[in-house]
Amino acid sequence: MSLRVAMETRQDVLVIRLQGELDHHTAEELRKKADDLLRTSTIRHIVLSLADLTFMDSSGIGVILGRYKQISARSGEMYVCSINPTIYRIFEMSGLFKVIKFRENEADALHVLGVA
Amino acid sequence: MSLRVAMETRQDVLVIRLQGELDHHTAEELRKKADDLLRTSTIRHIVLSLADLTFMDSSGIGVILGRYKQISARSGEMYVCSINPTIYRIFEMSGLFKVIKFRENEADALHVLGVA
Amino acid sequence: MMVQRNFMSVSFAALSQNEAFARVAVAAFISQLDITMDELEEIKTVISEAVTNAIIHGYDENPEGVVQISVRIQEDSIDLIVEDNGRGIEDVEQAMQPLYTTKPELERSGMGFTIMENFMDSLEVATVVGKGTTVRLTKRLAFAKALQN
Amino acid sequence: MMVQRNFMSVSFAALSQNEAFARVAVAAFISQLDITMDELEEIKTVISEAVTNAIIHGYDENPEGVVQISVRIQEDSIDLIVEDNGRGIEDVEQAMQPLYTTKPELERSGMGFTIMENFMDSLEVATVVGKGTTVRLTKRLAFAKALQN
Ligand SMILES: Nc1ncnc2c1ncn2[C@@H]1O[C@H](COP(=O)(O)OP(=O)(O)O)[C@@H](O)[C@H]1O
Ligand SMILES: Nc1ncnc2c1ncn2[C@@H]1O[C@H](COP(=O)(O)OP(=O)(O)O)[C@@H](O)[C@H]1O
Repeated sequence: MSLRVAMETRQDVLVIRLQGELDHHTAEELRKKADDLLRTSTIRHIVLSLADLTFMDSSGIGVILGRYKQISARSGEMYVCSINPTIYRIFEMSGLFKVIKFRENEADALHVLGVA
Repeated sequence: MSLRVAMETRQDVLVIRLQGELDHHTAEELRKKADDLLRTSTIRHIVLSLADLTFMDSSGIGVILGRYKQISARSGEMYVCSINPTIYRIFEMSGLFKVIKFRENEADALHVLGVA
Repeated sequence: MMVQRNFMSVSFAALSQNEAFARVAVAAFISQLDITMDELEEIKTVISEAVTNAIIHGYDENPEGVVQISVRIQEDSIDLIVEDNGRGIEDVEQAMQPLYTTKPELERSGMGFTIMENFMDSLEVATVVGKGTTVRLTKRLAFAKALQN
Repeated sequence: MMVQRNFMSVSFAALSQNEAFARVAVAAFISQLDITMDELEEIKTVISEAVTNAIIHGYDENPEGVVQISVRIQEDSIDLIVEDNGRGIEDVEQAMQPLYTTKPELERSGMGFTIMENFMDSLEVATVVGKGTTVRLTKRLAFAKALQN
């Protein structure tokens, strides 16, 4: 019933792996952890790896879009991968796939960004 | 959140394996299954195997004592084994161990009854 | 399939940690139905949306506020009601627009109502400014839809 | 440890399938605390006892009856209240005796109140014949007990 946020940097790519449930309550932790790192580093791209994310609502959309705006200002890109079907529909409904690129899995996304 | 009742007969011994939660709601199923078998068979002893019973309240005490009375009228014995700590305390509080014999595991109980 | 009519209602403090509790309570209650995993996930999502709105928008995260959820199981559907006694909504039509939010500074996405509409079969909002908001949601269940076809 | 005061209250139809729901709802709510597995199991058990009593004894299993549970998280303890508007108890002292039951024909064991007393730190029963019964239970939590020692 809570969220675990694991982060790994590979050159200018930040991989964020989420496990558990992303809602209004847990979004704060993700926001803080990601922003702390983005502030002090030269990260340009983000890969969101959601294989173990079991729940997400529109608070998740908000926090993801917020991070997207930051890296987009650095002309970086955001990739998202391994999404469960209900969460996929929420991404679709929100038009997130217009700005965030979907890849089947993390390896694919890292490969495209040249840090596989 | 429900109960699975598996029964196996070995000569005059009925082994009842419970999985899940035994409360007022699920006790009915155990009562019915056990009584259907006791009515038509020459069962004398019962071994209650509770390794996979995750919850039991005093409704469980009631249904167990009811079956005990039936086999006790046939001068049979009841054994119970593999009880989790909270359920063990409920057995103790209710004085069940005065009439029902505790064994660490099913193999022990079956051994004592000569049907291992 | 025979479905026994059943209901429950739960109230709790407007604290964000209760959002997860609300989802678990509703999911535990409706799991007595012959419901698909997708339906369960959709219902958990809409409960989360409506409860979060009550906490953030209705009560401005004041933990003195109380959120109430009612769940009624009918023969072929589930009725959900999420209520708060908070600030209410001035313009409901505007509030329901995708991407519309009055709290962009909190990184709200404005997608809550859109998700509720998409995941449920009906959505009704009754609200009085200064009094509170009641969101009614209904979902017809797949097994019931199948029986009718 | 800082514990945020929090409360929830849940009502539901007096149907036996709601006994498991009641346990899950209470467990989900209190799991936000730093509580041991044993404490959680004990609380689930006493909720099950009190709710079952409301359904069987309070309402004679009439599903029109409504059972209400309130849970309040205090700094060092959990307060539980289980209420029904059923038949009430004529002689509470007698009812609390181990092995005493008015429904032996249903294979009740008469151990409900004894288990509640043993698993909790306090138990109070308020009842009016023809009006209903309120059971108040308190549990001081191990982490709080440890702090005091
Ligand atoms: N329970 C409520 N009380 C007051 N205002 C609400 C409530 N629910 C929704 N609103 C209003 O409707 C708007 C849109 O809600 P929603 O679509 O869920 O998006 P978001 O929560 O991301 O803002 C909110 O920004 C708020 O102004
Ligand atoms: N909510 C209630 N309403 C009416 N009577 C009750 C209630 N709870 C308990 N009682 C009475 O107290 C007796 C003892 O209860 P308990 O110790 O839980 O044992 P049991 O449920 O096995 O009978 C019951 O048999 C019943 O007569």
